[in-house]
Amino acid sequence: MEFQSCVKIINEWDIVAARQLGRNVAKELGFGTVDQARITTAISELARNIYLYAGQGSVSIEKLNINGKSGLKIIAEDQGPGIEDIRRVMEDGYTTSGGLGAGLPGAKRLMDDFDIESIPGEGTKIIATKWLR
Amino acid sequence: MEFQSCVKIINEWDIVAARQLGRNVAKELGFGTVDQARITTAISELARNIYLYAGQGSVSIEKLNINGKSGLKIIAEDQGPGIEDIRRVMEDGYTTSGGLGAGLPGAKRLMDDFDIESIPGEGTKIIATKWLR
Amino acid sequence: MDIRENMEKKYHEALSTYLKDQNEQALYQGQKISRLHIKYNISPEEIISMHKNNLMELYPELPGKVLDSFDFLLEVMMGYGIAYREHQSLRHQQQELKTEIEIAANVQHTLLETEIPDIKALEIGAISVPARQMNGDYYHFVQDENERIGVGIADVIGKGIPAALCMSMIKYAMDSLPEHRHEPNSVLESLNRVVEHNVDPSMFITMFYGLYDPHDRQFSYASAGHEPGFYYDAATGTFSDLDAKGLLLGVDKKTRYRQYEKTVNRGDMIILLSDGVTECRTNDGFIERETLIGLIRKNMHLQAQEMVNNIYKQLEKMQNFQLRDDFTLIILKSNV
Amino acid sequence: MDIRENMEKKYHEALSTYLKDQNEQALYQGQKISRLHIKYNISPEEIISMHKNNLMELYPELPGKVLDSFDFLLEVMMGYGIAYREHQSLRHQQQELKTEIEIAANVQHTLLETEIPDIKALEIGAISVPARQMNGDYYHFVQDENERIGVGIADVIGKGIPAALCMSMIKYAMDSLPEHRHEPNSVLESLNRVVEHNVDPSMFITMFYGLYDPHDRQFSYASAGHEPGFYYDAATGTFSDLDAKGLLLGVDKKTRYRQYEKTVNRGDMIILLSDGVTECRTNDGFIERETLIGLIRKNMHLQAQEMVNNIYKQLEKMQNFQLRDDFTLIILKSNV
Ligand SMILES: [Mn+2]
Ligand SMILES: [Mn+2]
Ligand SMILES: [Mn+2]
Ligand SMILES: [Mn+2]
Repeated sequence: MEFQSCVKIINEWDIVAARQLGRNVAKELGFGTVDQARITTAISELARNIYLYAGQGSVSIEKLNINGKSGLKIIAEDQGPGIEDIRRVMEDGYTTSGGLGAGLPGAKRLMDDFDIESIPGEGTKIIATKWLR
Repeated sequence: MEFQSCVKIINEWDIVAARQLGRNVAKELGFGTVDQARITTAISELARNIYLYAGQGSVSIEKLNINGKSGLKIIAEDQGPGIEDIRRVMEDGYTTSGGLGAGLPGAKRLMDDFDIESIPGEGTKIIATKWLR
Repeated sequence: MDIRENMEKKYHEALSTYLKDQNEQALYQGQKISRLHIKYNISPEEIISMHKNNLMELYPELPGKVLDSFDFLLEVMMGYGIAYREHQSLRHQQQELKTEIEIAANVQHTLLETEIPDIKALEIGAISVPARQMNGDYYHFVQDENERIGVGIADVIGKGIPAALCMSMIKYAMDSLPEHRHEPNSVLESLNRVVEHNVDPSMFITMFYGLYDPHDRQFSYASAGHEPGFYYDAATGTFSDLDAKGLLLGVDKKTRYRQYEKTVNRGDMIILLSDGVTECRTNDGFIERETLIGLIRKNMHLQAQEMVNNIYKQLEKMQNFQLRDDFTLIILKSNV
Repeated sequence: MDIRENMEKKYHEALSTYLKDQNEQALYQGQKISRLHIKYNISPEEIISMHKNNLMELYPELPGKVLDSFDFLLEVMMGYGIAYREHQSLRHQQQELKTEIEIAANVQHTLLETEIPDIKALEIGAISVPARQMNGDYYHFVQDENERIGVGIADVIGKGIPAALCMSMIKYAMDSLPEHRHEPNSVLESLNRVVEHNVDPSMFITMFYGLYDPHDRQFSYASAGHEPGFYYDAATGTFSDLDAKGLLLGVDKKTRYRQYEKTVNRGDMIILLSDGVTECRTNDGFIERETLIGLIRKNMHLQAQEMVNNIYKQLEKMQNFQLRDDFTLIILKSNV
């Protein structure tokens, strides 16, 4: 790990700070503008998910360099209520429903890898990665 | 009926002529640019459908004025092979499939009314209308 | 050159052509580009980015703010980009589900198959068409050792997969009726117990069961709340309702059914149907039972199977090829 | 002000703010606008049009060609607009289908319900979980007048709705077996005839049937190509496969099944399962039957029902909560 940076998500403006952090790192790593926007949107959705459903948590951004491949990793963590039925939350049709946030499936679609771990009552940890092509 | 104008569809460039005709009439009737583009796209799909599947046919454009409501009617006719299973052709999922043309369901979505009559072996007639709001 | 670069090049060419001469031809190229980009999964936010790059190249002296405005547009387009990606995957899922239901419909078709008895005394026609892919109507013929012919027609309240699942039960229940007990009232009574025992209390089934005995030309029948059929009396040339009273299957396990009798004369017809036939909705509203009688009369000169086929086709057309309910029609025509 | 005007106004405000000061805060507003526009069904081609109108207003001296370029962009966006509209309607359809399948799964649940017999000699635990919503596995208990307990477990080759439909047949066929004919080989032989007769030749069913007689503690069993269960011998503390040979149901209507016998001693266990239990795929590949035996041992101190529940939970977790096949596990534990 070369670099990790973290934003606490407590109020809505922290979402903007997390976006800014992600966009800066993406730019530094050499991602193009479209990919910058995708990464930023994914961060935004994850941070918003924390803000709306967990109350508070954190978003960390990590630069990756594995076997010569560069990438950006987002880690979104909270100690909120957790997700009872992960399969259901990740289902299609939730993404753009009700306008209440493209949410997790949307973020997943914008990134290359997406892992979610959640224990009801204990919290949720999401790790999403995008590789530089 | 105030006005009717017709383009024969024999080769691909006739599709362009049908589009042009439709766009002009739409403009005259006072449709905004977005609706002009929608009407033109619908005409394009219908004309293309004739060109690809029936070989030849015609697209007519009619100005409507019913109870003070203005509108534009597209009539696409051919004596081609006709459609065996209309229900299936109009199903979702056909629209953007294979890139082989947004086709009929796409055209339907862009217009207000859409009627299709087809007799296998005899031909197809499609009437689509858009009302000025 | 990879696909994306190729798409960028095509976009550039078509846009340049359009800017040279803003004609319809060039816009038609735009539509073709759109189709091509979708085919290669280029998402809408990429289109915005391509557009911006092209403008920068074509008009180097463009105000910086105009270029900035594209960054905002791209941000707004991201939501549409997500919806677009979801659309691709939904389409795939939908296709899979459809295939699964199609297979299930085939399985159902094999499961529910019934052979139409071939006897001289009676000409029989039967058709059953589901409104969606799976059928919640069912008909069944059986011939016993005394040449008596049993005919059952049933309709689950509801359509689609749940109804089809229920109906498979009726089929097995009928299959396992003892051979010697085909009296209509006792058939309905035993099926009623099966339904009451196995099916969710919110599911009901209507059913009509009739038994024709070629030796004395008696038709005995009973109904569990099923849509009444018609009886055609050849001697007078008139149609009447084939009324029969009885509670739906599955309401009360102790229900008893009354049995009715009719002597069938040469040329008489027994017409059995599900409510999908009478509740056929045309542009002028639901058809009347009179309309149906008219249709039957018009086709009476045909063979029983041709009759039901023709009547179905005519009713299908009258409702613009959109069945609102499963459709089942059976005609028994006496030759003796 | 109608929704569209309201959306235009919001777009205008957010874009103007962004152009004043290109910061992340303003782009975040862009994302919110995106969500809002999608909520109100504004299609992507309208966004392009709004953007153009805004630029015209903000920069009246913009080169005409730049404005023209938006007409081209709008044309390209039309294809995405159609896909977007299709997406809205697909989502709706998908929701309806899901609801229908959910109802069907409930109907199936009621249809297939079986009561676990309560006798002193035997402690019984059973669990059956479908991989998708509908179950293509089935188990069935029956107790005859001599207190003998019949247990059947079956698996249709295949999953989902078609499998579920097939399975409903087995259930009725079992229900209508004559009370006095629960010998495992004759049960399989008569079910085999039902399957052969009613089911499409491409559909097969594997099944295991066992009969336990508490009076002589004999367990007799037969198998139609079903995944072998386990037998736990309490005296030696060892597990062995409950092997039995036999052809799948539905292959040949004349198939005969061989019947096997075992004397069940105190503390012995009979473990029956479907291949969904053994074909559980973890990150390290399929589990071994050894792993399963390990799990059973670990839970052996529990009540039979708790055992099967726990084993299911542990296997579910091992395969990341993604069942690849329907899962059915039954444990019979002798108390005498
Ligand atoms: Mn029904
Ligand atoms: Mn009905
Ligand atoms: Mn199976
Ligand atoms: Mn299996």
